[in-house]
Amino acid sequence: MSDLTRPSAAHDAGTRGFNLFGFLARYGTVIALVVLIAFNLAYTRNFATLQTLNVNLTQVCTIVIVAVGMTLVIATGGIDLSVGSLMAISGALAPMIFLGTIFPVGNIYLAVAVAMITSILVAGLFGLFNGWLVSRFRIQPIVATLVLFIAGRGIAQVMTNGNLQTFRVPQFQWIGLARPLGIPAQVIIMAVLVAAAAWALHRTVFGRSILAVGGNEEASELAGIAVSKIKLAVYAISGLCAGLAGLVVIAINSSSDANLVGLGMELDAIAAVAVGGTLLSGGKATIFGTLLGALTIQLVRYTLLANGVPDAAALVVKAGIIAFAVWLQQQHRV
Amino acid sequence: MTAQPDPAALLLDMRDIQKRFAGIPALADASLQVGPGEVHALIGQNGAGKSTLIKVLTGYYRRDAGQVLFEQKPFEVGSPHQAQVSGISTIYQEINLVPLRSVTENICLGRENRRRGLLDWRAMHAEAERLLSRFSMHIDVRHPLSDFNTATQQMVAIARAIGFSARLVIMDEPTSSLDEREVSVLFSVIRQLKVEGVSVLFVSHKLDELYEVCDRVTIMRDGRTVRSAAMSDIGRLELVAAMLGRDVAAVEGHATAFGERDRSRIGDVLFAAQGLAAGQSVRDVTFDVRRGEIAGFAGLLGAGRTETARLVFGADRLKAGEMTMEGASYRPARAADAIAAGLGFCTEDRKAEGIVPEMTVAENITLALLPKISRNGILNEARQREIVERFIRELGIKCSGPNQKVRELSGGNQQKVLLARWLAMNPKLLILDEPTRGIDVGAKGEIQRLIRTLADDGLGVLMISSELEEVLEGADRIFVLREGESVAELEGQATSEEDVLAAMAHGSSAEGTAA
Amino acid sequence: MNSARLVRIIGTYGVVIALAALVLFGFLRYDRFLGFFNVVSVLRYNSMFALVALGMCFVIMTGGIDLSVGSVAALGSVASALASPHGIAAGLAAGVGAGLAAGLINALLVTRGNLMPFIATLATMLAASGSALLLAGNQTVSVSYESGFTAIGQGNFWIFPIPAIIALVAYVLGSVVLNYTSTGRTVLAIGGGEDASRLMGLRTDRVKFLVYVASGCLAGLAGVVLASQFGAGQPIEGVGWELFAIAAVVVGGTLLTGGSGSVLTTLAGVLLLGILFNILNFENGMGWISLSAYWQSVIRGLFLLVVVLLQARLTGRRGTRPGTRGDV
Amino acid sequence: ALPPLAKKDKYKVGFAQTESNNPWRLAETKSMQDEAAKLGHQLVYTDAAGSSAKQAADVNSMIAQGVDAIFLPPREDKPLVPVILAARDAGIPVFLIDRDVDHTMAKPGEDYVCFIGSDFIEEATRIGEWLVKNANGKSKIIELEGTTGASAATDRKKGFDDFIAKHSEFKILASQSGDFARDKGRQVAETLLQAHPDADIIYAHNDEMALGAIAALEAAGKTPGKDVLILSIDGEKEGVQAIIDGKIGAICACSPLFGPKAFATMADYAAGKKIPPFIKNEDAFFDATNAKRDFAIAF
Ligand SMILES: Nc1ncnc2c1ncn2[C@@H]1O[C@H](COP(=O)(O)OP(=O)(O)OP(=O)(O)O)[C@@H](O)[C@H]1O
Ligand SMILES: Nc1ncnc2c1ncn2[C@@H]1O[C@H](COP(=O)(O)OP(=O)(O)OP(=O)(O)O)[C@@H](O)[C@H]1O
Ligand SMILES: [Mg+2]
Ligand SMILES: [Mg+2]
Repeated sequence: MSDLTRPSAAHDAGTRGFNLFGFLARYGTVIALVVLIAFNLAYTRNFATLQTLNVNLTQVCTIVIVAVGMTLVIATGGIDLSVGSLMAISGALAPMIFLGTIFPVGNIYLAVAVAMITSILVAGLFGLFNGWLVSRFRIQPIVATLVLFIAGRGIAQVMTNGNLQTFRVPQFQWIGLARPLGIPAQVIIMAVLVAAAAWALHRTVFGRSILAVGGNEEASELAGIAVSKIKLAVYAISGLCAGLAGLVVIAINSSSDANLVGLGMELDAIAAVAVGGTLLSGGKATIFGTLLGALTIQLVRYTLLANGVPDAAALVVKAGIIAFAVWLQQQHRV
Repeated sequence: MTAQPDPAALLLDMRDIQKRFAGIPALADASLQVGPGEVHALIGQNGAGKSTLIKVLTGYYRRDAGQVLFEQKPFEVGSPHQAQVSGISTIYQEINLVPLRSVTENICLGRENRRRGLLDWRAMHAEAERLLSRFSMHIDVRHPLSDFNTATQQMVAIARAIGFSARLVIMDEPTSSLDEREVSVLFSVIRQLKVEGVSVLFVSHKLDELYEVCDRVTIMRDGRTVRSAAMSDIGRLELVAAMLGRDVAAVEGHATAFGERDRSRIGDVLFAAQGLAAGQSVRDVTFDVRRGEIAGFAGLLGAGRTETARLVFGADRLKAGEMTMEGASYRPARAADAIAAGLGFCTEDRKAEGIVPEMTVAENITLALLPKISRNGILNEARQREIVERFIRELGIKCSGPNQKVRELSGGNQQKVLLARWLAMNPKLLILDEPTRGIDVGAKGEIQRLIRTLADDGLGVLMISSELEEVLEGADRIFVLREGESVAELEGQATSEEDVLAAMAHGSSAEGTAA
Repeated sequence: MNSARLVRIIGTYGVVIALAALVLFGFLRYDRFLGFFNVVSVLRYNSMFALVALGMCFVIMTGGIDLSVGSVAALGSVASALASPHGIAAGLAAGVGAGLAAGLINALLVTRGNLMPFIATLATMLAASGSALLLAGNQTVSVSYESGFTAIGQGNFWIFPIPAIIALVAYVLGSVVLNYTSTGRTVLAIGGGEDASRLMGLRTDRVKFLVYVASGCLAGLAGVVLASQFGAGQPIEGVGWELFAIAAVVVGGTLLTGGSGSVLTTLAGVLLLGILFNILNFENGMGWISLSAYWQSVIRGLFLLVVVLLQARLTGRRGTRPGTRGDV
Repeated sequence: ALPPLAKKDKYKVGFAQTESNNPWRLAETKSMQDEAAKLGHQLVYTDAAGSSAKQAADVNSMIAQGVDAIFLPPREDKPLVPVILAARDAGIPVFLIDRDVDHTMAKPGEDYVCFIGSDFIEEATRIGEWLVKNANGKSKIIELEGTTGASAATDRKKGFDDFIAKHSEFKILASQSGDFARDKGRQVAETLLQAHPDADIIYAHNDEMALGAIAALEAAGKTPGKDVLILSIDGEKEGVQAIIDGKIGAICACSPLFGPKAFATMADYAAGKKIPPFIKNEDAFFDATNAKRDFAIAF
């Protein structure tokens, strides 16, 4: 939160005097969100219901989960294009394990546990691979993760031969369908993840190191921070988050489709991070901002769909709103 | 305000300039008058607003209030480009060139030679070589700028600025990374400019230099112009007093503030290096540092002092040689190993290797200290605050608070933040590469005193400085490096400047330092 | 010539060597690989990507990125298809004009709005593909075969496919601009340090503006070629072109962080990746293995990995102190 | 004129698939590969990953390799025309399957041999006809469209919307794209159900989206099949199973199993028989009356 609210000095021309505007800009994402909600309350039928909240929260979950990992990666000055493909890999792997395609497991609880842990870990390992390329070979993050963006989905498709895997395994699907206390399980997971990441980013040595690496790699190395390890870690975390998100998606759908799970997720997640106010150049990050950014984008999507805006036009509107929200964010910084 | 030049003939007339950053004034009421063909000094403490005033003038920042007349006409520029076109050429405080591009490009971009509408590379290379030769620099101008060391880069920046046929050349601390030889070359060029009728605005913290080349001086304090006078009308003490805002008596005579040292407090050998070598720049360096001792490295630019320090700190990989720390063999693979062994390293290039600009003062100070102010990886905020506040106080870091971003600090205060980072670590051996670069006289004294106090308490210090005076007075022993080899070991304080210079220069031709 | 220099040269021209090796491999392994028909159709097809990659190359050299090129090309193809009944000139103007408009939006967002290029062009990417669909009424739009418009994409000049000639001319121009104009040098300077360049008195905003506009125009031109070559404006084409272009630029040895790069090796990068697709198709035709699409993406990913790893090794030293060579 | 095809035992034939990202395409590819293997032909298979331009390039590479014949499911009706003509000029007969091209630009029987496939508009109309008979008073429709711009989506919308326009008792409340995908279909259905709680019919352009809609209904606490009637097209096994379970009302099949018919047509052509320009797939229609019985023909 601190980054959203802390007044930050201007680097230049900014101080042209529009202070009210500067104030508005500081809370850009929040304002955008409030305006959207107000619009919906006025125009969208059946908006002020618990179920609407439910629908939006469950739909935004996967983006947020992925975007949390993405925020950390971006904070180090990197970017992770492979998240969608990693979702597909974990989404493809889990059912293969708990359905016993790879090896038969007698106890379904055991099978599910093994499946969840393995597939998240495998995604994490692929993330580690990204980190390895970035830190060891100094390959630029966009390209390093482009490799798995291309190959990763291929791997998932090869694993399943492109076939849909369908299942009804409540022991597994709680992650997408259960509602303890009426709150969807994935919303709880998302909330815990957001809180944990925000806390870690601002209150731990690890978080501080992430920001330092993003802010000045050379200086961080000389200050004794293990830059390579930090990078390995953030990409691995991003992989783990993607793996988890992959499981959530397939659980909700009762099916896993390696071709489609996580398709286009990287752009959604990056957009959420940016709309939330994190600089793509690294060195600064706000996890809560990312949450708000994701919610904004989700609400835009909901609003356009619910009001019957044709898809093509919706794209244009969405573009405008993303650009506007990020522009608002920029104002107090410039 | 004594002896104003004729207002009608002023080249530059800035009055009542104000500039605020996020509400905090950096310039409250600054004025500056520069006559034609005049070398004008602009001085003030770190954070007084010198660089800001310059950036306001060149259109990098927009001023909040005030008027600027240039050549008697109102001067409104929106960008450094327009300022350049209007006849103001600037060397900014941090070297602002493009390291990836060739020297030629860095010098010639913005006023390219053309033939039939296309760039004439041949002519541009020749032009770059011609400009550099004015500074007796002979380097391969086709190489990327990053192939050269800081000093060479600084000279390139100067060559670039001189190359524009400007009416006013602004130099913001151009000499902070130059050695005496290069400084004297620069000064001869400045004098030549003066003959050509070009005015120079010269910022420096080194008073000797000001007295050597400047005609007039403007003194700033806390964003205001407090005095403007002919250089000959104002004595050193008066100058410093005006700058610091104190009585003349209070700033009575010091060149450096190391003072006399009590040799008896120097202990046994803390660190020793034998025959260090790596690559071209370090070939055979042997030296040692004792507990409680300040050891100095002297040498010309490119002698390999910085590179040696990087080797000791594990920032670069050692090819040959042995090191011991507290008697035990020491071979750091990375900086973290060095830190664990009790070393600290304050680098010379604070922008690239020092500060994390987007982070706060507090976060920067504690950057190397993270393991010590945390438990189980969780930061102890209270402990951090305590340390940070102590160092802000002790070093007199001028900032709005521990939460101000470091990039918003003036150059000198950034340097203090870096010093604080390493001091806070409480190291056994502290390597200081140009520790007082860009630091104002007041703070410089404080830092030097601090270094001595630390040494008196048993800290070993390895100090690299291009200011011979600083090494001579501060160091207990001086190791002279030449072309990557340690060629002499001299007693500090007892040694004369001539001895060191002789050792430094003997047989070496410290011209261009192409890789 | 010392070894460091040699390494530098191999690093820069590595992509050209790799390209030659790949072509040789294809020639030795497949019967008709270097047959006239195949060569011409590969050139014809990849000229679109070449145009897009050229714009991307300039954008990347300023340290930016342009994600919108694919959908701008789609928009350009629709616009030019709609205008094609009025002749070649009209089709060209409409396509390039649409690209220009998108490029202007990018340029304004980046230079005036101070948006991060990634986000600005992401927004334009969405907007352009939405506009393309709206303009086309969600369908492919037929071009006019009567007006001669299809010559741009399908015609030959003597035996050379016209789109390949267009691309080649664009690259030669691009190379001249990069190496022999101050705008070109400023592009590289901005990438090497934007703030420093501004303080050096270079017109950073103007040049950045131009670069995004140029990228838009080139994408629009690629759209014209697309429409003309396939006889239809295709609003949903262009997906993933930006990534192809980025990969080509990087494989071509341009630093993604900006400040250093080369136009002609970018062209080699495009051909390298383009020919890889062609080789995979020929390999399938050998009947030894039938590579499914899935294996193909795995192989393409691995190939990219190998190329960038090799590059990282060869130019390892350039990571910290890159050379100027290679701005060919 | 059409290029002839020599009579041979074994052919090298090209099959330029458009994409492999949904069960329908996978089934189609498998059917082609299986049939080729059975007959001993060599199949040169490419995948255009959803790009008409790449598909055209793929066809070009087949021409370059000199295949004997090409089976092509053109992704779009216009962009593939130039390569169809190129193949013709190169003396390679082309058989279009599952989608046709624009007849003003290329003609069956002249430029390519024939088109084998279904009629998307007719599929949608058949769904409409079934709905009129079985609506039971339900009338408010949510339509889940396929990928915007894809011809299957355009035609399945046109056929249905035109039919519904003639029956004023029905009303389409909302129509949005679910990208032919289950997850997206579910999300869109969730949203639209929320904005239009009174909707009682969902028409999805394919089974995957229909299955997504079922998940959405269940999550919203409604009973698919009872509270809301679901209709779709394709006939994959999971969809037909949903009819048996009472969740989906009807599915118009659109068989992807082109292999046997395609290769038989090629054999006829090589034998010099006259090939009709349009060989229509007689598509099955699933509803509660026959779902169990005909389950086997689902793919
Ligand atoms: N971009 C900025 N944002 C906020 N504050 C700034 C910014 N730039 C400068 N300041 C503040 O303005 C004041 C003047 O800084 P300036 O850099 O002009 O000092 P200076 O006189 O050049 O000092 P030095 O001798 O250390 O270079 C300082 O207090 C600094 O913290
Ligand atoms: N960034 C660099 N790229 C290439 N060579 C370099 C670089 N920095 C230094 N060198 C070379 O290494 C040698 C030693 O430089 P070093 O910076 O250690 O000198 P120094 O004595 O510390 O001088 P300075 O006062 O500039 O710090 C020089 O020959 C120089 O050219
Ligand atoms: Mg300054
Ligand atoms: Mg040095």
